Amino acid sequence: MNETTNLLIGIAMGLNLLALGSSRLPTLILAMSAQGVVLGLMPLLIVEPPDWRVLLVAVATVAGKGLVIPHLLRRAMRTAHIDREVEPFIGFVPSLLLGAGGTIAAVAVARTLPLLPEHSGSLLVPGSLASVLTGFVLLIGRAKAISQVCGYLILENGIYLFGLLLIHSTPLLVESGILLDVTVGVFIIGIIVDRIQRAFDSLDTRKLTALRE
Amino acid sequence: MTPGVPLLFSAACLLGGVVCGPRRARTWLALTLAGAAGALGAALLVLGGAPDWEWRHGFAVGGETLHFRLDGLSALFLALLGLVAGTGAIYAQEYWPEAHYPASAPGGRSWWCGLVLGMGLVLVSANGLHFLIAWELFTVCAFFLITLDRQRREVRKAGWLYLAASHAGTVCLFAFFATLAARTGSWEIGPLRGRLDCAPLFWLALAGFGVKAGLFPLHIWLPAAHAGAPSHVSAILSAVAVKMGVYGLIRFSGWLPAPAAAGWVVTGLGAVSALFGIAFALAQNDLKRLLAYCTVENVGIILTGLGAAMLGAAHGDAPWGRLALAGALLHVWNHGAVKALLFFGAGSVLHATGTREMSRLGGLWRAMPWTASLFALGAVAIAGLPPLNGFVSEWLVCLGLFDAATRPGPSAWAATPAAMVLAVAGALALATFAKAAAIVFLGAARTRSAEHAHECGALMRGPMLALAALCLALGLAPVWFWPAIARAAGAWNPAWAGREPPAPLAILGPLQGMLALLAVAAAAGLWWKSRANGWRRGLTWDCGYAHPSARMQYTSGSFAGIAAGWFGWLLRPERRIRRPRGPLPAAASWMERVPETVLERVLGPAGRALLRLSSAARRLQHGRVQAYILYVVAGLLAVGTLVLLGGMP
Amino acid sequence: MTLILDLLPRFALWFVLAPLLPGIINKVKAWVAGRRGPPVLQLYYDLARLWRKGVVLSTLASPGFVFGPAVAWVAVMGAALLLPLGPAGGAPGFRGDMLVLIYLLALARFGTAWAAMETGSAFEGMGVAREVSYAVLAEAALITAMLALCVQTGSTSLAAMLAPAAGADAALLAAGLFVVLLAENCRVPFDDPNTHLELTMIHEVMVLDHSGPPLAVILHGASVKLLLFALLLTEAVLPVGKLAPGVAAAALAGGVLAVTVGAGLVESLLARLAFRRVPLLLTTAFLLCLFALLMAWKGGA
Amino acid sequence: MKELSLIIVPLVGAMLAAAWPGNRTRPWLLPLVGLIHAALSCWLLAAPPAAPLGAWLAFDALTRAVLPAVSLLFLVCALYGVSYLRVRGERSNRVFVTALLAVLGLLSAGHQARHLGLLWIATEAVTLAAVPLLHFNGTPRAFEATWKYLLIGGTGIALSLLGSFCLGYASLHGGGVGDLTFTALIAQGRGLSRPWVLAAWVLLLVGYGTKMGLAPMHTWKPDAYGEAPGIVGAILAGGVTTVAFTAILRVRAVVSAAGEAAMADRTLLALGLFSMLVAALMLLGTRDFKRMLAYSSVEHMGILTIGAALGAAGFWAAMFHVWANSLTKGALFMSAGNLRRAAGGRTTDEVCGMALLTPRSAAIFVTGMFAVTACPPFGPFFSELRVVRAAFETGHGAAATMFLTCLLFAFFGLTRLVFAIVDGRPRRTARTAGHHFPETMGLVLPPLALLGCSLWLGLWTPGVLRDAWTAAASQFFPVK
Repeated sequence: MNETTNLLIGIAMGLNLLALGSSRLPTLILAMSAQGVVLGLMPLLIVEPPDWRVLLVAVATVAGKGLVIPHLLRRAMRTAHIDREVEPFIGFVPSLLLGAGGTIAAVAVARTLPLLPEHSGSLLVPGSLASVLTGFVLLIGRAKAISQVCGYLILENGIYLFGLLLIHSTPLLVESGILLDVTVGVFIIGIIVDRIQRAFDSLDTRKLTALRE
Repeated sequence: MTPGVPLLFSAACLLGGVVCGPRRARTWLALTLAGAAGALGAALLVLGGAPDWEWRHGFAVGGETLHFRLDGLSALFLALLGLVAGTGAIYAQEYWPEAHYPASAPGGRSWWCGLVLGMGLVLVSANGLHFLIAWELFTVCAFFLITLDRQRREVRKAGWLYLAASHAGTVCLFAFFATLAARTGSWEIGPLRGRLDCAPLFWLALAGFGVKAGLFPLHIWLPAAHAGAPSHVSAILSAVAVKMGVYGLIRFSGWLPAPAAAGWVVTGLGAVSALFGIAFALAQNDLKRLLAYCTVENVGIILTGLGAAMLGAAHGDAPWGRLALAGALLHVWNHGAVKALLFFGAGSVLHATGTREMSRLGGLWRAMPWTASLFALGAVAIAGLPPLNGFVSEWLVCLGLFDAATRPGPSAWAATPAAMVLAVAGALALATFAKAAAIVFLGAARTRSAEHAHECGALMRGPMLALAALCLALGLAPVWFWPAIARAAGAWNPAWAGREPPAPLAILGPLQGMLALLAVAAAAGLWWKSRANGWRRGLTWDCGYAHPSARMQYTSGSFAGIAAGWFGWLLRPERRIRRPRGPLPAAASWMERVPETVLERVLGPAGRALLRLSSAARRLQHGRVQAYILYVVAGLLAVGTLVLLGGMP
Repeated sequence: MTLILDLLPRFALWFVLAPLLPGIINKVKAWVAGRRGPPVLQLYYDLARLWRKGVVLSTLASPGFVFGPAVAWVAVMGAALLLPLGPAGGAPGFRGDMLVLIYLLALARFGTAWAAMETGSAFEGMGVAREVSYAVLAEAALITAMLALCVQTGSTSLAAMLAPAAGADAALLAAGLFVVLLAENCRVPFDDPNTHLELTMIHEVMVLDHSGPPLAVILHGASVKLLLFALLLTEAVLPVGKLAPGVAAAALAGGVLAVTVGAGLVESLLARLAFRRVPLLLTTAFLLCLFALLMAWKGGA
Repeated sequence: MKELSLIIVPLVGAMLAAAWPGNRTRPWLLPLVGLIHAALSCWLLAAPPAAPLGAWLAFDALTRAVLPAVSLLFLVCALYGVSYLRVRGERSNRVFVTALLAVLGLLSAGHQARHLGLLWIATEAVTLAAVPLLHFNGTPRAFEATWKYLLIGGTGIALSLLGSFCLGYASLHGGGVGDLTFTALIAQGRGLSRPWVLAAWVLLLVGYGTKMGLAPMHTWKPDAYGEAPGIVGAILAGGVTTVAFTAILRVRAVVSAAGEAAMADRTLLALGLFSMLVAALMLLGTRDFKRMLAYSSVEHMGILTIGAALGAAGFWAAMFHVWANSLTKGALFMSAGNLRRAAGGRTTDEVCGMALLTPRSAAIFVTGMFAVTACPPFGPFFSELRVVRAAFETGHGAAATMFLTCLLFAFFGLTRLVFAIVDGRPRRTARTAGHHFPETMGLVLPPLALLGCSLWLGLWTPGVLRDAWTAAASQFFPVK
């Protein structure tokens, strides 16, 4: 199964680069949600045969990350009448370079980490690290609130990917709790984004610097 | 009677004073006086020969059971505390009455009791934790007393400076007591002369207590606080609160083994304080600032004595060390009494004229004969002139130093320069107080407010008279007070216990008495003779000036000019001069301000550098969330690096 | 009682002999200048006349104007009585009496300063400022000299300190003490007792407004102080304590006379220093005494 | 059962509040629930239940040592909240009360969680539940603060999730089953895979450190505390941060069992000292008295962290400091809230003379300031002194020196700012605002009560608390 999962992880890493390189917000959202869907399917491949709890997790993830959250974000984007990241703090080319470099570094670092034999050939760890890194680059480098939310979600995706290492041992309660928290968190972020849009009439975080020393 | 009874009574009265202070002025006065009398009584019991009072109780405060101890040394300071607390309370009735200060007088009464209580507890605490509690209690009470007149900006600034400096000292004491506790395994404090590993802690104590004691260059808070505080507060600050720092130094230099260099350093710091303190005092124009700097000088004298005593103790308990220690201890009393008297006098002047600037005063003796003569007495005493008390203690200290200088050995190398410095400081003190007393009280009034001054009332005069009487007694009959001093010296170093006074002190007393008697007789005789010869009043001749005006008089700045010029490198006076120019010159002026050099030239720039650093750090908090997340990542990397580096053996 | 019986004659001696010294100085100056000069006993006449005269008091002055000189005189006399008169020894004679002596001189300074400040006159203020300021340096030199003597003899009592002659450092000590004598007694080159330019005076300008008995007391006190310093210098240098009483008395008298004449000669040959040079000279005196101290130390060690 | 009630009662209360119709009566649910919670936790404090070893939720020694402080703080805050919400009658308090009660329940869950995943869930849930509290004022500034809180807090919490996974993997790799209960992890001890333990420690420390507000992850704090109502600040600073702190302590126990105690202590010490340094520098210059409290909180989190790095004595002192800091800081936040509303401003440029305008709140504020800067005889003095002593005992003289220096600088900053606000003459605009905002008993007594508690805690620390702290210390530092 390693080949299939690795393929999927490879796609997710590619999506990372797409998210980093695109100036259009719809593309960013698409990349994020597609990554969410891809990762959501992964447990089905890893656990064989997929039992009901894995199925539940997969469905919830795909629904949450693939449908609900992108929908929320698209709505916010439409009300704010923006579809572009105009002046990012880290430009698109440097972002891409950072992302690519980060991915290579992730692969390199993952080699040095001691892994169980069944994980040794897998791209799980480098993929996870690459996503986390991409998430950070987006969080740090983008000015629009929506881009940052996407960045945060990609970061979460990376962690989710890492969590798959433990899928056999993590109890359902914990897993679903984590999932619920993430969903509620993103939901609340969505609400706040909406409020910010109404209060500031913009989603540009450059305007959110009234609180400073 | 055990000293515990009056002490407990005193504590109860003072607590009552704290509670009823804001509402009932008369009850408060009665309680404070009773409390002060109780403290004084307990102290005199111990000093008079009762055994040390030690009291433990299982009741725990802050996790430590109560443990109090009143030995000779703490009793010495406690007596001074009782004296000044009582006289100051009476003085405040007239000086800071409710009628004039409705906002601050009620609070001031409570803080006063709190201050006295705090200092009393410092003196009797035998537990480091409780010592610190009491220390901070009195520090905070003193802060609120200094800022009683908090509507004035300068007072607020002075108060903050005091608080900040005190806290810096307290932080050193935190370290001191915590290390002591860490090394001994208990918060209890007591004689630990055998614990040689505790010797380096003395440096922490020196820094911590030195701030409170106003040791140069840690004295930065002292002038502004003393000048800005109401005069009764200045009096207790200078006479007692500053002495708490001295108490701490004496106490822990006696209980802990001192490092080898400690005696040298304390002597040196004391001498430096004495010299520089009085140099600053001489250059002041503000009467209360002058007195404050003079406090630095006197603390310097005390510490010179203490340093010599430490040297003596380190060199086989040499007898000259005992002399110097006795002088230092006696000087604690002498300076306390005299400085309280002088601050009361300065307060009386301030009360009558509304200004502390000497260049706006003059000729006050006519309106305020009591204040003038009592201040003059205080001036003679503080300048260390015979036959008053200041001389006795300075003489003892100097005698100790001279004795040390005449013995061959390394301590002579410390004692000789110290003796010379003390002599110079004495001469400067004479100049300072000749100036202070003369510019304020003699000659002609320089301003209208000085012209229309009035004498203070009985409630202010009474405390001054009492203190002046004490100064006389201490000066004329030092032998009476010797047992107390001997007791305290014995508490410091058991090898120096013993009640018999040193031989020369027995002679000095009658000598001083005779001198006083003769001086009075000669003064009376000359007065009588002049009157008998017939006198007439005329304008000051002044080599024939027809219209001497008050503005032609020598001012405090011109008086101090010569000697202050020698210390110009230290004092760095700021002058704004408009010289007369041309044949028909416009108005000319000369303004001079003597800044607090250490504060304004050293700590000021350091503080500004710190603030620049702070504003640089604050710029990092600029409101962009992206950067904040970068900080998180940076934190992650930093912790990771730390872990990786630590992982490598 | 014996103490008083001992003190009284010494007091009389000081009281009577002291005014002689200024007269001698003036005579020396006159001789050097080729004049006849005032009689040696001139000061006695002046004192007697002043004592009988009335007093003019400034309207600003308080009783301290009269008390100050009296206290100063008592202090100087007290200091003088502490000084052993060679064979007669020091009457009270106790450890640390040399400090009392120094502080009594300080008290005297305070008394005269106080009285001068009473008048509110700028001139007198100027004089007091100079007096108390230069005293700082003079006192440093004096205490160093005392330290040198103490170290040399291992004692802090005047009687013991002054009995033997100073050792190798005698010359240094004598020079230092001589400068201090000139400064403390306001002689040339520090001050010019004969000048009439108020701006350049120290001691004389302080007593401008005094008259009658108070002025007499001040002048007498000044002469006692001069004698005191002359005697101190002599005793520090000569081993008067070790001589037979008669010889010692003669040595003392001779020494004092020599010092006085020396002062007179200095006064004739030198001009008054500019005020800004005064500290320099006093510092030199201090250094002389300091070297004496160092030599005493070396001798001791 | 009582342990679970600590979690269930507030959550039920929250649901009740969500459904409660009356805007005026709803706030009374706060003290009601608070009282029940406080009673329960005090009961449990006095009579600790047996903590089953493998349980996911247990009232163990650490919970016993810390949770009652949160409970007490919440009770007093709730009482204050009733008066506060009456003043703010113009806004609906449905969400506010619900969220506040939910925070309490989730906090209790977080404190009792003995499973890494559960702990993470509870912490994240607390973070999310606090969001409506932060933007209660509804101003743009409040939304901005909430945004930063969410984003930075979210990042931190994500890191801690990653850390939790790493620890799980450490167990797997070491041959375990990946059981994330602390008992199991500690039992596995040196069997845990070392590189993964180290990675987990870094991530968890930074992650929970963000929640706790350690520098340089503290940046959300001044914004959030500055914009939230005083009572929310008090609960965030005194309650939420303690959950993160206990989480770090529990993880440290695992790391220590894995044989990396020295490394963990070194990082804790470094992070704590850095936090103190940053806080001190910030305090020296800040002009906003509500942000000042946030920086002071950063400083005290640093103190806790340092205490945790100094062995059993330091741990004991840290437990003490949790209590002392929570209670004292609570009083400061509430009185600062009063001052803020009476003055109509928050920086020294706008506010002065508060001693004349709102004398009681100003007095409490000044006293609290002295208390929080370690002036005796209040609680923080004793706890901080014990930290210093522990540092000297364990040979960390340099750290103690830096600790004291930072305390001193912080004191300079705090006193300067506080007295600038309290002294002087009030501005005219502020004077009129003051008339609209009288100091009622309900707004003055709660902070006063907290100060009283702080005093009482310092002077006469109850024996049961000492026992609880000692028990917690011996749980983490078994006597050899």
